[in-house]
Amino acid sequence: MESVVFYIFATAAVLGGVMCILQRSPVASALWLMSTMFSLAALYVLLGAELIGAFQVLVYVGAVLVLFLFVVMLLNLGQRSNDLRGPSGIAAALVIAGLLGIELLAVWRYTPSRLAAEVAQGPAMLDASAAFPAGQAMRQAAAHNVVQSVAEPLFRTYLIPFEITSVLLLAALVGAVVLAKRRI
Amino acid sequence: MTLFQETAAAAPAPGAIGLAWLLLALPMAGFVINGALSIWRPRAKGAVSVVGPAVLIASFAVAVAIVLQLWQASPEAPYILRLWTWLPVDTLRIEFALQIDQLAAVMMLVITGVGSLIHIFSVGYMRTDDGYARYFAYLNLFVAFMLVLVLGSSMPVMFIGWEGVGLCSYLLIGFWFNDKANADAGKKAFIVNRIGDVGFLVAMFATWQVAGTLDFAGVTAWASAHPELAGSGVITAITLFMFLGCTGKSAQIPLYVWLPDAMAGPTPVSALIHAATMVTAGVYLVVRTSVLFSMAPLTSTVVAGIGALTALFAATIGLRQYDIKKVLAYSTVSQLGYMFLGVGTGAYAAGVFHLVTHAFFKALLFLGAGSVIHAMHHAYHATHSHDDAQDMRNMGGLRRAMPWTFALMGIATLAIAGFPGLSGFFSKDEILAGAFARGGEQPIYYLFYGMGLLAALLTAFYMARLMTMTFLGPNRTGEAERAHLHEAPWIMIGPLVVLGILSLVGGAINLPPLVGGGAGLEHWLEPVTAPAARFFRLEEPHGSTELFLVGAAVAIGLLGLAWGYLASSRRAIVPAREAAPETGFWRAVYHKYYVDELYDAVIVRPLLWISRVLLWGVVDKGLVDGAAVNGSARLSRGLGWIGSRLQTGQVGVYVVLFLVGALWVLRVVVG
Amino acid sequence: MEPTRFLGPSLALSAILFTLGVAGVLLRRNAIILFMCVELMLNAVNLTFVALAQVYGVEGWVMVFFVMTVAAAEAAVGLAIILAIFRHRQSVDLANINLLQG
Amino acid sequence: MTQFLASIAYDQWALHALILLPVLGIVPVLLVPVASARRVALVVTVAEFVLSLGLWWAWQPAAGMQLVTSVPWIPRLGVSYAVGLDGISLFMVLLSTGLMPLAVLSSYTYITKHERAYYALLLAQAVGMIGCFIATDLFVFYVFFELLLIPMYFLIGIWGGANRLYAAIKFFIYTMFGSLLMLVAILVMVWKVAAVTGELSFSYAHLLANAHAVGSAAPWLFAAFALAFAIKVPVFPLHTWLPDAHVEAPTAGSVLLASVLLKVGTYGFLRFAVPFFPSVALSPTVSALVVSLAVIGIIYGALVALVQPDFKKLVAYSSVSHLGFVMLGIWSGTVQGVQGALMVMISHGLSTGALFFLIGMMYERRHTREIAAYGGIARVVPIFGILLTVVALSSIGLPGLNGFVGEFLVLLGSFGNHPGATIIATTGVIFAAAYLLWAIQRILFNRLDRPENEGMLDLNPRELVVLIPLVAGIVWLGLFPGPVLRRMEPSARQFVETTAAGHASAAMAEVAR
Repeated sequence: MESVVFYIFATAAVLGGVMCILQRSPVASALWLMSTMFSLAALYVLLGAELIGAFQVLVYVGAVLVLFLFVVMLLNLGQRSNDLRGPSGIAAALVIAGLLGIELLAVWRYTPSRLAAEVAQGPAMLDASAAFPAGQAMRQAAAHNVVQSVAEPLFRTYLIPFEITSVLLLAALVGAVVLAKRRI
Repeated sequence: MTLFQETAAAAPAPGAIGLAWLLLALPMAGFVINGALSIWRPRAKGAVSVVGPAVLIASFAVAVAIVLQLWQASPEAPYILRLWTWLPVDTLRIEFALQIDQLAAVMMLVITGVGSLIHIFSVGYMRTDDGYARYFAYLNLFVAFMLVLVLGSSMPVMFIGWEGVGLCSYLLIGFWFNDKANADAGKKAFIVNRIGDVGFLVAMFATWQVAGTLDFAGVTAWASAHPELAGSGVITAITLFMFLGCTGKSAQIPLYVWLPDAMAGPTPVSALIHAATMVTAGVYLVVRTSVLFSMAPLTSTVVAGIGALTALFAATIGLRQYDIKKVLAYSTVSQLGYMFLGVGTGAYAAGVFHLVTHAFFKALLFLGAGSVIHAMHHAYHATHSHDDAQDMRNMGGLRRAMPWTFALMGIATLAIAGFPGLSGFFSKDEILAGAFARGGEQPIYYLFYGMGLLAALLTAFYMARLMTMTFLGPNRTGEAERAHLHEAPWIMIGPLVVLGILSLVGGAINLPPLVGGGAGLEHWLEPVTAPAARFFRLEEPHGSTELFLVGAAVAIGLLGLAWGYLASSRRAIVPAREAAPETGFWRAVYHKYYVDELYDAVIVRPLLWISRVLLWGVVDKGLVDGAAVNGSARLSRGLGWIGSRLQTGQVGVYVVLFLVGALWVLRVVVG
Repeated sequence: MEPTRFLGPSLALSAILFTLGVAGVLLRRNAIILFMCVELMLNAVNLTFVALAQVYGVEGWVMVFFVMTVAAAEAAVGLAIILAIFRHRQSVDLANINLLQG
Repeated sequence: MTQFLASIAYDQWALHALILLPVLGIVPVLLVPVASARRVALVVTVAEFVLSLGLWWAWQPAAGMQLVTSVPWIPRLGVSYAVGLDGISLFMVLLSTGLMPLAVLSSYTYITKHERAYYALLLAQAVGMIGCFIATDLFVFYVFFELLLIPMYFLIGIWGGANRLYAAIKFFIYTMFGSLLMLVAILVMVWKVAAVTGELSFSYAHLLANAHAVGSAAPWLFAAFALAFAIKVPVFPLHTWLPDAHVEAPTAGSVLLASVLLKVGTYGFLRFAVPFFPSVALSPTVSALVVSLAVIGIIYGALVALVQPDFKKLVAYSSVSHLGFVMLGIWSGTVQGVQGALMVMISHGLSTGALFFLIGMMYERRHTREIAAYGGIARVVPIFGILLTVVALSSIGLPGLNGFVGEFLVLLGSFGNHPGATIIATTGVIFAAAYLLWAIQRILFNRLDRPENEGMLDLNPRELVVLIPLVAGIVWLGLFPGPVLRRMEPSARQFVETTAAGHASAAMAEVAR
């Protein structure tokens, strides 16, 4: 049952992506992208990350995509001439994308054990088993509150990156205002 | 005092010799006082007139005291008076030390004695000049350096004086520096001297390399201990380089060209520096290192040859000069050639003898010329005429106006021409006799002898010509000026009289046995020349040969005098302003064979051209700066331009490039 | 609960979505759609993080938070840039934009 | 004096204080009103000089480093803030500190804009100069070596002449090019030594003792060091930054550039390049190359100086000539030659410094450095004329003044090993006389044919205070160099002996192989 749901949403996500890049109108592209986002949110829930799924909907669909649509409408970019590249551009794009896809799919071959083995052979800077205790996330999530299990590392281990990210957001905020304003 | 000296001074030498430092200190103090006066009190001529000559006379007194003590002690080894350690480096230990021996004694007497007379003369001669104090400061400084030159106990200390006198010569030649010709002459003197100094320096380096010492005593000891090196290449090289230094300082071929130009300085300067003392430094150096020269027969021959050639060559130029000082300048070059002929022959004492007598009579000639110029200058000044006060064509008949000067210069002329009994006769005769004697071993010296004899003829000729044109015949100064021609004041004539007496009887210091003398100077100098005599001893001619040589010299001298008088007095001379330009061969002689022009065209101009166009223009601005430095800047800018062409600014292109890179990385990682 | 579910299919889906994003960036010249494709790629990466978080722990989720933050910041600044460019050039076609060239 | 210094533990803190004093001095210079900045700077530099004078007594004539102190700085990389003084650096430090007050004093009326920044930069320059000479840790040395560059860049670029930006950038890039290569060489050397000894350290003594560990990389490392220092010296043909920088720099900048900064190059050869790699430096090929470049520099610099219309440029090219003597002395292989090189370094600092001061004074009066714009001014400004003549004569190498001592010792020392080169180099004294005498003739002598020169004012008391110490030094070093030579001798002998030994052992190893 769950796998059926998984594949339905997976298909929807791929379809949304394909349509997103093929639609002439930016509005339509944005809407198709929204469907992909929703599908991904569902997949996150299936993968046991309900919290991420919720944030996916809130941040991406609720904020980012709305921003996109807002800009599209602000610039009145509704129907425009086709902005697809020429035949040679398409061919090059397909070749590169194809190669990339093949290589990425090769990652599929990676199983956790193989990854752990490769990490173990790498420089002895990290203890593989200590760094990646298998299934730990689920156990932590099951043992504690989900939010707590995320908050622990976020505000302990990754406190400094977290703070840097907040500064980044502030900078982005200021930057966006400065750039978007007509005259300062 | 740690800033000056850290080792204790040596025990002072006894008696007056211990006071030898005063010889230097007195003129140095005079320099400081007169220099200070020239800056702050240029009008205080009274003080300058006292200080300037007084320090010299005091110095002369010290010199006399030292010589008297030396006379009584007659030591075999020189007294070394160490003042402080100058250059202590590793095994090199150069003391600033004075060396008092018989040769230094002769030199210091000449320098302080003749120097005192010239200082006194200058009081009268320069009295009206604006730079009076400056003049005496320079003159005092010169004497101090000249004494360092002759008293220095090692080559580098001597070199201090050697360059120092060059400096003073530079400053005094260019004394009236606002005239470009004077400043040029001073610069030329310094630079030409420097060419010679390179030789001296290299000789020092080589000496240090082989002998491990630069003290004269040390070098002499080393040379005496290595008789096997006699005639070797290294000694020959050292002495040849040293002689190059001598040709610069003593104005020998090929570096004589500065001396005639040096006449641009005040006349007493010409007398002191460019006749009596500084220019003889080269002769002094050869005698000082005579042991090396006698170990190098080849060099000795070169020295004698250059000396003889210079004596003859300069004498021919002197034949056709009209500037009274120029004649004397070429005469000086010529007489210096004699001295080198003497020391090159191995007759070191004879060279020094001629040095001394030459100091007397040439100083007298220059001061006499100064007296004449002084009178001429005043005459022209009184009538605001711009005629040349030094041109002999504007003179004539001056014996009536200046009898003292005429008489005294006459004595000097007879002395230089070798009139029997006068000082120059003995010294010149000794040199020629020595050259003739050495001809027995090395026939080339007969040639040198012949050249010397010919030069003596020419010397007598041009001196007779000078006297005739200046003092005899009708006066050509001009109607208005004639009344203003006067004898110089007594403060100028006084020194002339003293020098006249010395020129008359100066030969007495080294009378040859032939006339019953004891060859005093020769014996006096024996401690100095003895090491050299171990390697080479000149067999002096005796008997009939000697008589024949004397007779030849006397005949030649008298012949030249007569010829010169007749040639000059019979020819109608017109004043310089109306004179026609010279023609033919005499034109080349008048222009000194165009040697200055030749040097200018062959050396100076090409050097400047190479420096300006080739080195500065092509190498510096073109190759290094243009091609290499700015070229690399242009290259990097060009590369940057190419790089900027790669940057299309199209985001799509960047994406493609980025993806290709990402693909490659993935390919490596995933493998 | 099975510790790791759909790991392989999730990674494959992530790869497909990422490739689609790349293809979109390469194919389109409209700057806004380009940004959407970038978002698509970021989402694909998020999926990878979430999928692997089942194995390696909640750090994967933490990373997703960071990615979302950066994505939001990037979208804000990027769209502001597009606005500014549009005001100057009346176009968001990348073919017309080569300000990066010196 | 020695007891007094010992009682205040002078040797413990003196070198640190020499660095710290100007650093701290920058603060008040920047804070006080513009008009008093120069006075504060003068007070600081005079205090610095007085402080450094104690070194004359505190330092005992012996080989090796004295007054050594060391503070760990970056222990993980083996970097210590280590300073010390030997017979080579002692006089360089004294020269630097002695010139600083004069440089400040000479700028009183010359600098009329941004005074506070100017004097602060001068003090920063002093830090770099002194630091370079006392650093005994290569990392610290490199930091100070670069610190030399930055204040001078601004001094030229802001207060320079018309073409100042070109000159400043050229100076900067030229020097930076060399120093970056040197940085690489330092790192490689430290790494290689650490690989052999197991101790990661930038300490000079440690690297010197284990310099053989670099093995076959020695030629490359020597080349990198040598290039950096050769540009600084400058050795022909790397000299073309010098005339531009000298001409454009303000007076004090030119003085420090010529008197001290160039010496950092030769000091680098003496301290680092040659002792580290004696087998390379003294190998016949390198030796022949350096000696011929030195001789070319001597002659070339003099000949090009001969034809310069700009007096400052003339003096700049004369520096190329003088520094050629230093290079010749370093490679002479004798104690006399090396000590001569050190003496030339000091003498050139004094006489060329004085020449640049005098040129600055001329420029302040007439606003031109063209030789042709002057003529006959000795009559108008006699004291200026006397001082210019004395200083020029010292530069010419008149015995009895300081210039001769160094040149004579260099030539005497190098004659044994390089007779041909020495004879050619000796002819440099002719050209030196030619270019300087010709120049002073055209400035001081000849006819006073320009009316604007008739109103020139002679030197004022402040300018005399700048020049008199230099002239006193010129005469003192010329007549009584003994105390200085004696203090240098142990270090010079150590340099000669250790490099010769290093070269010999390397040659023996070569033969054995």
